Amino acid sequence: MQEKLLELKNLKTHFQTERGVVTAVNGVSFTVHSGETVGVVGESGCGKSVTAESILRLLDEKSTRYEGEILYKGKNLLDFSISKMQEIRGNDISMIFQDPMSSLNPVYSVGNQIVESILLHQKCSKKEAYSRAIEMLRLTGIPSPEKRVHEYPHELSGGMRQRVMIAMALSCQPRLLIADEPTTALDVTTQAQILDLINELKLSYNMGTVMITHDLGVVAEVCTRVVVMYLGQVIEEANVEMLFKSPCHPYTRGLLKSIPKLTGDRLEKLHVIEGKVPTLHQVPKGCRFAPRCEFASQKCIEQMPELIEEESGHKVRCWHFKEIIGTGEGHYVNTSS
Amino acid sequence: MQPSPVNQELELLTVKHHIKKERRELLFRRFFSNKLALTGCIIISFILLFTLVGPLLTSHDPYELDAKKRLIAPGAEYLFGTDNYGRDLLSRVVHGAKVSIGVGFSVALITSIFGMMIGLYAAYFRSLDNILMRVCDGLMAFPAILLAIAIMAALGPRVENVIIALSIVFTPYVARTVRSAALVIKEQTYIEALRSQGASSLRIIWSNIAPNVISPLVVQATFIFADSIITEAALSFLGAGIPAPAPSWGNLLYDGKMVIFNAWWMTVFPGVAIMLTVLGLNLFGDGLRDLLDPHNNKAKK
Amino acid sequence: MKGYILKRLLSLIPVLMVVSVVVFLIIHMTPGDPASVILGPEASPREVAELREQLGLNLPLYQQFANWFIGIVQGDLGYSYFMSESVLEAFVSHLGPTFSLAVLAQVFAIILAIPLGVIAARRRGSVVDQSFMGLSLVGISVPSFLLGLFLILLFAVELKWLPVAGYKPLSNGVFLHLRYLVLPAIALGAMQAALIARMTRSSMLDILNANYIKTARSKGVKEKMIVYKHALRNAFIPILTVIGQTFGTLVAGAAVVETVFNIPGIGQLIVNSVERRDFAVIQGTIMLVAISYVMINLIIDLLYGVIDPRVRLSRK
Amino acid sequence: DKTDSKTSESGKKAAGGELQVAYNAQPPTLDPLLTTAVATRDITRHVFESLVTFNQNFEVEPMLAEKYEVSEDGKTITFELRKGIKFHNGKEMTVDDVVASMNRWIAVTTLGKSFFTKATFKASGNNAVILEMPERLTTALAMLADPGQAAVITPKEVVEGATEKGLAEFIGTGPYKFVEWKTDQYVHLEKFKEYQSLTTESSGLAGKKEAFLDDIYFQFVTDASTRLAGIQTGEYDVANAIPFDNAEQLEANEDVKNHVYHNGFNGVVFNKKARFFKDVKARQAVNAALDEEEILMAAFSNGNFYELEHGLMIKDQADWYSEVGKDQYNQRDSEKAKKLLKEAGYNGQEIVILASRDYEDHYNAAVVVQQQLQKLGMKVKLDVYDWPTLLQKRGDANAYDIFVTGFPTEPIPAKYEFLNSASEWPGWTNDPKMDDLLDKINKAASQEEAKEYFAQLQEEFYNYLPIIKFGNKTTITTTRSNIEGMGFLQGIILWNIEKK
Amino acid sequence: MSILAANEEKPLLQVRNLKKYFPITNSLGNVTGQVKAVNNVSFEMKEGETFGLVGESGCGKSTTGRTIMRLVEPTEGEAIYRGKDIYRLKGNELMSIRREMQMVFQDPYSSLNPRKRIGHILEETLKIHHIGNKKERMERVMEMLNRVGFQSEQYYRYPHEFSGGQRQRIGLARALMVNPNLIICDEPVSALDVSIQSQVLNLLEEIQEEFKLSYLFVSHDLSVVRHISDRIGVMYLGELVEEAETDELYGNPLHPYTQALLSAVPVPNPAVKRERITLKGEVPSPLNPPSGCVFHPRCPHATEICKQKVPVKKMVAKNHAVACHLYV
Ligand SMILES: Nc1ncnc2c1ncn2[C@@H]1O[C@H](COP(=O)(O)OP(=O)(O)OP(=O)(O)O)[C@@H](O)[C@H]1O
Ligand SMILES: Nc1ncnc2c1ncn2[C@@H]1O[C@H](COP(=O)(O)OP(=O)(O)OP(=O)(O)O)[C@@H](O)[C@H]1O
Ligand SMILES: [Mg+2]
Ligand SMILES: [Mg+2]
Repeated sequence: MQEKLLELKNLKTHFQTERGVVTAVNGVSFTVHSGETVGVVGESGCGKSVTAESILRLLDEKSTRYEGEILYKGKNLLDFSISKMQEIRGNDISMIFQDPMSSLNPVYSVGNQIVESILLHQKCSKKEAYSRAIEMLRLTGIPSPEKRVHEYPHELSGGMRQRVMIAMALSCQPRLLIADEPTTALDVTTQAQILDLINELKLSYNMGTVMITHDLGVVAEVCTRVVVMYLGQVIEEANVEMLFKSPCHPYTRGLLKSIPKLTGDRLEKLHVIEGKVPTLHQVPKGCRFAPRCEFASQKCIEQMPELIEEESGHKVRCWHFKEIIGTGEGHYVNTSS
Repeated sequence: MQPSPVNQELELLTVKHHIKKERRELLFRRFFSNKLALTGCIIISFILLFTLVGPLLTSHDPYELDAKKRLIAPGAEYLFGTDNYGRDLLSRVVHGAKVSIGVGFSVALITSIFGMMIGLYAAYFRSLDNILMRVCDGLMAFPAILLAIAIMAALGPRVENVIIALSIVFTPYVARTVRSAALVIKEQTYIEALRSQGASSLRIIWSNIAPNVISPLVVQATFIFADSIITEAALSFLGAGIPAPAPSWGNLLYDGKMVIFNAWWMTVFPGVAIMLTVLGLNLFGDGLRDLLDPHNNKAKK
Repeated sequence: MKGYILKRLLSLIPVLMVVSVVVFLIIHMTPGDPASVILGPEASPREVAELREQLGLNLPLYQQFANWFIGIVQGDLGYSYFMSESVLEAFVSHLGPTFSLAVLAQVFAIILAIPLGVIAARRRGSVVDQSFMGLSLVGISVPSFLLGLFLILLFAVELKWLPVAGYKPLSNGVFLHLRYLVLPAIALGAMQAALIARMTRSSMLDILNANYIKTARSKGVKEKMIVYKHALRNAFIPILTVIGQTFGTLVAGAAVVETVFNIPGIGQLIVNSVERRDFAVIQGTIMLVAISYVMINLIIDLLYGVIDPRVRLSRK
Repeated sequence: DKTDSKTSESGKKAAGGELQVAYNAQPPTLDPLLTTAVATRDITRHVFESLVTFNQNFEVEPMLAEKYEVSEDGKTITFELRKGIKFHNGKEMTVDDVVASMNRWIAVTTLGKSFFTKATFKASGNNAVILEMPERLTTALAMLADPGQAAVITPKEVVEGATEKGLAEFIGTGPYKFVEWKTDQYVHLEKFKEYQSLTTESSGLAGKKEAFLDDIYFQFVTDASTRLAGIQTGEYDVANAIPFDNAEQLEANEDVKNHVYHNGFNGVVFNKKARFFKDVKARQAVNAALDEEEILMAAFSNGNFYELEHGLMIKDQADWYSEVGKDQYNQRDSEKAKKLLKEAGYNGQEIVILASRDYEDHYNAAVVVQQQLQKLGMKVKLDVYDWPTLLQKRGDANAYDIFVTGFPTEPIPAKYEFLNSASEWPGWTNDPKMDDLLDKINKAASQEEAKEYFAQLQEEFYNYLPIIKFGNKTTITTTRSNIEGMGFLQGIILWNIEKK
Repeated sequence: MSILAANEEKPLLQVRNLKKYFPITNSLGNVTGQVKAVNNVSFEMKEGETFGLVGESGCGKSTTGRTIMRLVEPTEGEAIYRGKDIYRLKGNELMSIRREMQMVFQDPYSSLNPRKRIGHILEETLKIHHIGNKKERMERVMEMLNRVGFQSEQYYRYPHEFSGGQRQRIGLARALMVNPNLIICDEPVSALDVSIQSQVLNLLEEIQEEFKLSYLFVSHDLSVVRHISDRIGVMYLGELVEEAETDELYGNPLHPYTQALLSAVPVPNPAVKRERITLKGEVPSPLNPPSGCVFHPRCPHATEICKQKVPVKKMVAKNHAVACHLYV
């Protein structure tokens, strides 16, 4: 068993908004071991990015409040002082942001930004740092990196900026990588290259990864375990084979059904999960998915189910999952090509 | 789970009602949770009240001279003391408020409007930039004093003319500040997005770039407010400001400077009055800025 | 970029043309003339008229303008009625003190104001913020003639640390030079500092919420570096603008402070010349000041591009 | 020329140091002939000298002249020059220099142009010049001694080198020589080592002049507060024009001394050419109404700094002083004023007073005058201008009714421009009676006769009221306590000053 | 009938030889080189059609879109929309064309004004084109919010209060507000989870049917592109290397790059391991594109001719064009 790198225990993140406090992350718990890739999937707006940013305590201090525990190698990051957090950030834990466009500083060249990160955590000269930055850019597949390092973010394409972010995050060989949709702006060949790169690092440095993504193909390919979130909560957690083979939660099942296919009739309407996600101001009192769930009963509407471990390593938050499994038809994804 | 059309209609209506209410509430709440703006407002209203009602309350005539009562220190009879002509300082400060605040506000307002216009257009249209900014360079070179004397000579020594002179002098400053902020905003993707939607330059400039330059504008405008109160005094000293025995905070300060060694009250009271007004205005400005700042949600208990 | 600079420099010509006409008209519209000032209050109108004639002030306006303008085109800014110097000489001899003072005041203002503004922005709403901003309000609303006087009273009269007033050129040694400039620089710089601090605070506030600040944090960059390296540079364009402006105003005349501290700078030159209606000097000085404004603003505009690559004005 | 060693050979007292004078205004020029400006007068008197000059009581005494002689008919005056007088450039003074200088004085100055155009200066031998006048001019000597636009003697070449902008070189015979004028900063004077002092007792501008100090710097410090601060710290040794309100504070300071000097008077000048005060009754109304004490108090803040005085010539000028007109002065009779006003036909028109804040005492007085006239029921507007504007505005008869200004103590009545109509000085006095009396004074056979005429003139002055005099004013010059020998006569005198 | 036929003949948008080069300047502002972001791209779009654009990251897809919208001026070429060359239009004409053409930006965060509430952001488009009164506009905004999966209550939120995917939907909703004819969608669904993605794709299709809308659809998700596009263009290094109808392209990819691309799609099934064509060699840069065929340095089938001669685009099958020396 690998060592426990990161353990979230009942993490809650509250935002102060104009209309009062909202809880964007509501009691999330999961564990990442070193050398392991945990995928986080879920509805858009369910709190994946907020969870990720909470881990490094990056959210706006004035309007955010955290609750629960974020244990990194057994120590609670929420108790750390700012300066101690600074040591952890970038060096032990680094992060790739979802939004590469606005996450790069527009007034510094991309090289400068990568080099800064290298110089912060590694003892080397500026020149070495630059060649390392160029190397990183090359590894992420950016053409003529020695020229591109001197360019400014606004001169790069979306995918290139994303790769710059990746290069920056990987430049210091972090122990834990939090990747928030790292490849959305990348074409599949480049994406494959990046995933390989992450994989390599994982193997050689025993890096743990939290991979937030919508691309279930990517999940299937690189993740060992998957956490499914819905409206601020974890609703299902399983290792990747189990999840794809026998998803328990109706939401997970809906999700898997919605994947557009590479083969078959492309004119067929795509499957959707009916109903709308409630806003954080009006979360249902019972099961949060109940209003959209075809299996919902009175109990679901009234009582919030707990996340229970159904079999070893497979947790689910549903009153009716046993019945649901019965109706399932096995693999939810077609095996294409 | 699609609701029937009637239901939908109804729902939409209630939602709309709800939203409208929310909008009002939001504005209200934002404003009142904004302590800065609130305090600023209170101070400003207090000063305005002081300006309007004050003259009725002071028992002494601000113009009444009495050489025998020169430079009496503050006390029961003269709360703020008397000036070097034996005039009651309190009533002079009260009466001076009208001129000073008038000049300050008008100049700040006029320069803000014109400066914003010039700055935004210069930033947005490359072709206009060179012309407008060169005009500003030229204007900046004119010393306020010369301009004021000339304008007074041409149009006569009246408060309006002081305002004109000062506005001409200060507008380029606002314009440059606004332009500088707008230059950055103009390069943002959301401006590009607006262009792609077919937005006219008028709309882009006024409803999208303008709100983003409010914060530097506010800073600059409050500065000009204070500066023009003080400059007005320098001008009236040269006879280019407001006509003589009429008090203004600035010329009270100037009078005070002459006797600074033996009558502190003559500089302190008008000085505090200016400071208080500037404070009020600044708080209000900062508040206004916060009001437009989407990130302004302090974690309240 | 070279083309841009050239274009900007060429635009000086129309600017100066317009300024020259306007300044000439303004000055001749202004009542008062040098003759009566030279002759003093007891002079009779006849004498004044005679002197006016001697000085060429009785010529029709267009002719006076033509004479002056031809001089300018030939690079001759004219001759002072009062000083035994040409306008250019007078300007140059007054420029030294002003320049030293302006630089010192600006340095003082920047060193003081930017950290102040930054800290206030970071601690937005805290006691620190409020007290800094309160301080800056004092800076804005206390006129420099009063502040100067207070400084004189405190540091020169009471503590006797520094001289009351006057100016010693750099040739008298750096130390003496600075000794005389410290107080005026503070008096001048305070107002600028207040403005710069407020501008810094407000534009920092807009930046501190940006995503790239979050990125910098995630890299483990120290708070200080985040603020000074990442945020400040993004916030710097408006700050730079006010710095440029205040520098411009300093060069163009910190007349009040120069008077209080008796420093023979451009500000005094302009004000004194206005007070004695030394037409040639006013006209010439304003032209030169206009040139310096154009230059300062050109430099500022070029710096915009250095600070923020997106804002390259030289770009087509 | 060899450079002198540091210590002076003369074996008098060891000369001491430099004197820093904080002076309130910068001169428009250093050519004394060209302007009536006070700054020019005060600075150049240390550099230049004239044939005759005034002692403390405004009596004429010789300076560069050894002696002078007035002929019986009063039409010629012979000046015998002192010998061995050296100019600052090392040249010895000759009759040619004197003639050239005096002729320029006639050609350029107000007095010269008004009274001496038909007169000539001629050399008489190597050592005397003769002034020949077509008619008797009793006051001629006083005019030549007058410190304003003083009849200074400069070398002939310098006179010839002068343009319409004035002298190009400032070379005189005075105890200090001109070194440098840094505009807006200072005028630097240096001790003239070869100065030939008179040995007579020093009084006013006359008599013995000794330059104890090596250097004098007239620092132009326009800001009164700065002069005040500087004199307290010792940065300056002398500071002039100290604000009256601050005198008391300095009094308490042991390091400094205040010197209060007579310095002419202030008054209102009526526009007698047009508008309301064309009517003498109107002027009388104002005269009846004014409370001079209140005005003076506002302007000078303290009884020590002004004097209620009706006379145009002050008591020191015993040759002239007259009690006539005292009853007309400072009447404070508003009943009478109202009556006169009615007679003058006042019907609410606006009265415009011009004043400048460049002279705070003028302005302060103007504010009080405005107030007092308003109390009479007049509608009064106070237009404050900067000084050059005021100088121009006061020349426009249709633009104003009154302006406030100051006058120095003049040695002879003729120098008061407001008394004669020929000068067309703003205000435009036009009173044949006064013109006639002035003429009589100038041509009087003796001083007693002149004094008699002057008494009549003063009486007529109070009838015609070209101006209203507020009272005598003073000026405060403050020195450090270690400064001794400070003098004053129509301006500060810095020779004979010692720094202890 | 004849009109329809004529309409069918006339394409909605014709892009001809479009080039966009960005100058590279050094710190002194001197131009030192050019990024050939779009190099000689031509294609056509019919009314009601969806044209998918795929390709390597940085190959110039967004730039193509932005140039068509004339957000950046092209270096060369023309884009003819309904018979009018967009690059020759001025002032009002350009404005009115922009009502018919909308764009969804790749960057969902920075394309929303952070100081405006999203209701206002959406309403702004209507205001720009003077559509409806206040009440109607509000209704339309709320309707649109609902359609892209929001609650009406979210009208008064600021952009920063939304997650990445939510912002992306707002950007899409904004483009849909004015019923345009052509939408350039630059990765409109990349940040959405599959279920919302389906919802949005369905919405796009519904609207397309309803209003005969055309999409220029840029995406990296090949299954999404496949689902929505009628025809697809494959871009590589600023050039359009292959163009075909969707089924044809997926069934019979011709260009080696297309083949590599399709082989690299990850499969959402952990049990399946796919055979991926890995592209070797240095990634070429648009700063100095390789000679001959731009793909040759990485092409597994490259021959001598590929290095020297630029391949021309040819029709190799019905509605299937490719620029490759392999298909002569
Ligand atoms: N600063 C904030 N203030 C208020 N609410 C916020 C804030 N940031 C995020 N939220 C809300 O928190 C919820 C979770 O956002 P988050 O960004 O974590 O979503 P996500 O799971 O990353 O979604 P996506 O896949 O679309 O990126 C959203 O509903 C969003 O509206
Ligand atoms: N403003 C600019 N200045 C200079 N180069 C630019 C600019 N914008 C884009 N480029 C360059 O143009 C090329 C194409 O960029 P573009 O954004 O069109 O790529 P893309 O196909 O959209 O890529 P992605 O899929 O990564 O978004 C890139 O090499 C990029 O660096
Ligand atoms: Mg997210
Ligand atoms: Mg792109």
